Amino acid sequence: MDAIILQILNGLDKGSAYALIALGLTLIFGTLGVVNFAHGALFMIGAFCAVTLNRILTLSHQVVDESRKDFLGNPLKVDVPYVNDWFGEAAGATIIDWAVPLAILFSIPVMIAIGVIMERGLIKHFYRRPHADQILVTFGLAIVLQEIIKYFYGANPIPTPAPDVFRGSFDFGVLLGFDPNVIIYPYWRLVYFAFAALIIGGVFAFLQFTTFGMVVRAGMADRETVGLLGINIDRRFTIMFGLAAAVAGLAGVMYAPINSPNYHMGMDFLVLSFVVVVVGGMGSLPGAVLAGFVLGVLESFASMNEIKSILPGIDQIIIYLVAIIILLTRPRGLMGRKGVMED
Amino acid sequence: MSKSTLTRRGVLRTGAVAGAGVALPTIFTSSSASAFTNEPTGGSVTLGFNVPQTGPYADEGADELRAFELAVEHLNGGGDGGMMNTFSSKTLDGTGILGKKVEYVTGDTQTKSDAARASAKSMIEKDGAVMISGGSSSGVAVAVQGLCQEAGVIFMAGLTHSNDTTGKDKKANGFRHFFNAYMSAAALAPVLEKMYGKDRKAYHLTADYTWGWTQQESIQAATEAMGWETVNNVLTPLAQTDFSSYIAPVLNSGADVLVLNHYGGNMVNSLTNAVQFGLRDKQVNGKNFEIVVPLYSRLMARGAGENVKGIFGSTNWHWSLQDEGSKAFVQSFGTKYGFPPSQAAHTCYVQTLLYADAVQRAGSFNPCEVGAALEGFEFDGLGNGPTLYRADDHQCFKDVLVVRGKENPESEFDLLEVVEVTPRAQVEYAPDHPMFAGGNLGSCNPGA
Amino acid sequence: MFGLGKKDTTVFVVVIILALCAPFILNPFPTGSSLAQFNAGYPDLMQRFVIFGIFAIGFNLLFGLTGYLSFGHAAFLGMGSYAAVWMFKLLSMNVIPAILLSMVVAGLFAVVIGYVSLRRSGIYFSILTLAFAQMSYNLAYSVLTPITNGETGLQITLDDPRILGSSATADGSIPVTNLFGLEMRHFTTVDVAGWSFNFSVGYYLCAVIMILAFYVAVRIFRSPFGMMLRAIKSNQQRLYYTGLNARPYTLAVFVISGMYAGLAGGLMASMDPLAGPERMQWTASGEVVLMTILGGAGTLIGPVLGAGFIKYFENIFSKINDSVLHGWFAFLPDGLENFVIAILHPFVGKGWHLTLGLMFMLVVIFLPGGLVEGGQRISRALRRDKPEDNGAASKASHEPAE
Amino acid sequence: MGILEVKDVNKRFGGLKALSEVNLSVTENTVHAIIGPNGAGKSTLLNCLVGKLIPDTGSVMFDGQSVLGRKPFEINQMGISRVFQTPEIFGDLTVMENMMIPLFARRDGAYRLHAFRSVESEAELRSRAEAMLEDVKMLDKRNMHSASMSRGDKRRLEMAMCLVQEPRLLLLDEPTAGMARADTNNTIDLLKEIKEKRDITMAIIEHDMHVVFSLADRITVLAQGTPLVEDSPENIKGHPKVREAYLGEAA
Repeated sequence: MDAIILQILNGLDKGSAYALIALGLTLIFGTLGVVNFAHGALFMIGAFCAVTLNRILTLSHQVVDESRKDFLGNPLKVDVPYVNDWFGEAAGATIIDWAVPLAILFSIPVMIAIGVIMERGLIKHFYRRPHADQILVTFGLAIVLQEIIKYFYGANPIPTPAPDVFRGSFDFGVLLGFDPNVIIYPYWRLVYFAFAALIIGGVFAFLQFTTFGMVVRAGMADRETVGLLGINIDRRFTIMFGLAAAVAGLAGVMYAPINSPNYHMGMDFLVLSFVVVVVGGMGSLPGAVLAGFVLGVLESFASMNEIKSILPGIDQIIIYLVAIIILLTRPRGLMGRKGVMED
Repeated sequence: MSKSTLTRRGVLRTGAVAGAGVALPTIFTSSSASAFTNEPTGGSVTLGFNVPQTGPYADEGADELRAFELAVEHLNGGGDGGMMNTFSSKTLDGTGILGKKVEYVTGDTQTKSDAARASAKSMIEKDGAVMISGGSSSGVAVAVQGLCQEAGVIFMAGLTHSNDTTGKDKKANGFRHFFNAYMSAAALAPVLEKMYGKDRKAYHLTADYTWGWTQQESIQAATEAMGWETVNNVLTPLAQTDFSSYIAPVLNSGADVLVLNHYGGNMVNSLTNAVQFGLRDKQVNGKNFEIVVPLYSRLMARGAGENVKGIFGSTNWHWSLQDEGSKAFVQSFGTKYGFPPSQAAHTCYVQTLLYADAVQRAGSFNPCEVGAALEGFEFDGLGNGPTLYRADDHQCFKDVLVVRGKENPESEFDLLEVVEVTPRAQVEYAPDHPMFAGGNLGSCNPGA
Repeated sequence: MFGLGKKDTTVFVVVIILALCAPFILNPFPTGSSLAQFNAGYPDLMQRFVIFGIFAIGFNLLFGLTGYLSFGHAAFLGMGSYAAVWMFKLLSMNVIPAILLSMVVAGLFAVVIGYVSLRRSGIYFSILTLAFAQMSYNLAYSVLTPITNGETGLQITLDDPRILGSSATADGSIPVTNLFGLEMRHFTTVDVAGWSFNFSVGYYLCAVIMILAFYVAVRIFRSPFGMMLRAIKSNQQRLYYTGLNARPYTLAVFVISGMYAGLAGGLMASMDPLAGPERMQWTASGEVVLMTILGGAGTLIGPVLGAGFIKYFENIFSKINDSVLHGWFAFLPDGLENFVIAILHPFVGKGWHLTLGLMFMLVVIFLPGGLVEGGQRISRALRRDKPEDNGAASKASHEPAE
Repeated sequence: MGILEVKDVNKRFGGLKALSEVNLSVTENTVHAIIGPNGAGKSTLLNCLVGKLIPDTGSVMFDGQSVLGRKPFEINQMGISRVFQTPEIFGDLTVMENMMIPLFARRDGAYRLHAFRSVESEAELRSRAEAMLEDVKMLDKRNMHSASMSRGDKRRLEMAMCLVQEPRLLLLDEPTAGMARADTNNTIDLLKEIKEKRDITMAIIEHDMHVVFSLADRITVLAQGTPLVEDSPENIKGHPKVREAYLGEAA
């Protein structure tokens, strides 16, 4: 029982990452009809926003410390961050410590800008091209983006820790009457889950309750008609792309402390997020979110020793197996609409 | 069609030049048979450095490449000579190898056996490389080693830690300087016993592929021999990036040590996740919960940041070693590139020198003669103390470093501190040890 | 000729000439020259060109004709490779049984996977095939290690129980794959003035098989079957109401295409007897998709061009390192030399991915029909008066965006 | 006995009764029109005939065999061809190829793997296709890419594709829907020509009275899922019930 509760928690957390990425992917697909293979790269760039802010905050000048030697035996040059000079050592350290949450603010304009540039500069020329061409061009873009990141940041993962106060884990088990240490969960992952829920809720509310959202939803359903009404749907779709990029980017920023970002993390998520989107049903936002959580929870269950001992290797294939079963029993995924991407 | 052989570019290049120069009556000259694959006949010899340049291990590959470039520079008489000055064998004099200038070609393994073999093949077939070196994973090492055996060139393995490389997949043309999983375990176990006691319960998370398994098997055997109990061994998918669902049940399993048999990105992520869960702040069975990472890579450890502090592991070499060889290498590498070399760089540099020296001593580039010169070769001054290239399996035997994540690093490179240098005698094993059984060196293949 | 139309015969003859003369065509630069770096005429790469050509031709039969985008085709290639290596280990080092078995195995898996996946269309089909392939890859890497030898890849060892033939040669080496005694890795180098050309047995076997595979593909393109497949892509509803059942047609072409992939896998193993699981990874499946689209989906020769293009980048550009660059630009003054090299540095060697990504984007933006369309534009520019009207090729031209 | 016999067919969609107790008999070599206002159930009925929908109860017999439970392609193989409301053709193929596909379907059945024979070599089928194209005056367009043709030509091509199969029953689903008057007249002329040239049975679902009265031999009026009357065009014209249901005169 405790193991199951634990894995449900794990699964919801995993699922929230899947759901966030799938949500952005579906926004782009649903509004623009574009299959965006560069979406994983946007997630990666988001994570690197956190890295970059961390770097900016730790911009340093060097102070030579004669008492210590570096690896070549020369006097050691110690890096002193400028923030330490400006705000004092303690305050400076705190600011650097909070780099990841601060990166949320930093990343939103950056990601929206990247999204808008991408849409205006490249994607909009591909609205009427076959999906195959869209895949090729966005895949090419994804490679280019990640190579640029690799050029500047290297291939190794870069540690981007969460603030110190989120270190350690929360003991759920005690709340539920279990022994201590049975059901524990890291604070940062709780933050991530809450954050994901907030973003998902925000996107839905935005689409549901604003006129902008209503126009976009109408556009998703029938682009031509909305265009005929004299509404400039293109501009709204551009903003939508920026929004989707921001969602992917925020997912990335917050993910940075969970797994140290590296340049190919986007590709690692790309295939999985497509599976999530399709299992949810092409073009369905609730479907994408639902599928994200469902697959996250199932993946966590599959990693339980009890299950692995019966079915060795099940955790290697569970996502794909579930995808196959769902697609065979529900032709358009969990909540897909008819006729979308079926030809 | 005459006899089976791979190309010998060296011959051809000069043959072609001569053909054009002397204006032979026939402009067609077919390649003549030579003693072995890619026998260098001109004024230069080509080595092939096959390292990951794309993919997750690209930085490690880049560091290996730096080391190779440095080694070539030293062999050709450039720079300060690095470890050539401290090497116990004094045959290398900065005039290249056997008087031939050393040239090199590079390729990208992509950390995939297929791509690595394609790249190595192109070096052998197109560029006439007479030796292939490099690599950052055991799968690639074994695959390229097999290729070199077939093609008839020497393979000087780069970073490969699996027992199989010089165990069941060993080859007569392949040589490994790097240590292996068994040695890691043998070196680590006594230190773990000293630090954490005999009465411990270990929980293993193991990357689900051959290297992971041999690593886990080795550690389990070594720790159980000193009285530890193995509570569980859970295999994790290679592609896994988030290990939370594997780590969450650890605390409740009764284990008080977590062993992470992961490397590279897997290691960074699993360690980060484990620390995030606060495992190291917990008490189990009345003891502090501990984490062990049997194979450390400093480059990768950087990715885990502060999380490595206080965590034990083993490494083949570390730049902070104070022997003459290591100091000379760090000095010349650091001067050229501005930062200290990694263990991958070290092993690649050493392998290049060892190869050059063996050729020099054998007086020939013939892989069989080079192999014979390496087999049973005892040397010193290359950073690991007295070392033996064992003839039975082409594995180097040397001291193994047990390291710990440093609590107060002074620089971004200063992540690990050497806790103990486990003497060579303690990590030696019989060539027919069960973990290494099933292989056969075969006979050396000169190609022609 | 050969039961082909006039245009197809021309294309076919061109392919034959290209394939047979590849050792010359791919080595245009004298061996000693600094441009020799760009020579691709060494056995391994030439073999890869034609093997991936076969793979892409087969993939194009499915994707180009029916529009079904399989994202898991590499699984068949991998299965073919494993089957072939097992044949070498157990039966004989002759490549014929290995290649045949690889086609059969890939075909059988294609029947099963195709039967299930073809119940859905569009992206749902793509994801189903992707899921099957990823499952194969993940299992081959881990649980199925006894069959696949996991990460290392399945290889031939000295103690294989080979029924026909010996486990090891007299001098203690592993036997070599051969065609009735003709060793695959054997090759002869001929020097002509400053040039040298490699003639490899393995390459010519692959080339002949590729020519056959191409011929079969052309016949399928022009057959009623091929027309039905294009009809499926065009309008499935009409097809059903015209009294035709699309499912057997799509399954047939899926299996044929899977067997092409198996053939490619078998040939790969025959040239180099090792089969690694990453052959089945989604990136490998994606690669063949990219090859086909890049070359021109639905055209006869496009996929072969696309395969050559990508493999060339992978093998040639990745090997250009800084010292090679210095060699090229040594004639420049030092400052300028370093400047030029600094500009080029990110695009070659370890940056070859970047160049490839940029090429993908440029081709798809400016040549919507792929490389074939580039060729058509050139030929149209050369002879303005003769408008090109190739049934298959004209399909490639999509409506330009905007 | 007609060639097509529909008996007591009922079809519900949830709470909505789309067809109730429909009986219909189409006699060989006649043109039978089914008319009715929007929502009368015309399309539902048609879909029940071609296998797209299965009625809840009742039977649909074609030439003495039930069509129920059969797939569209099987029903076509029985001899029923269908013309769609918007022309459904193979847009990526040439006109000639569009014609060859139904010919192959007729000759080789629902599935046959001719992977190694050339389409070019099928001389007999080609001449039949050409003859048919000649009939619909499209021979000069045989090498055209069919997607690039006018809508009228697409309609002609679709008819030709159906006719070349020599169907025993041709179903037409509002063949003139959305057409300009001139196009409509052209289509009527084409259908008349077809009717005169060969013995063919047609069932037309139509909205446009003009079309119906120029072509039909028999007319069934459908309203709210039930056939109101079935009679000759002359009688239908003046039938009070029809005027009431169809033209809404009582209201």
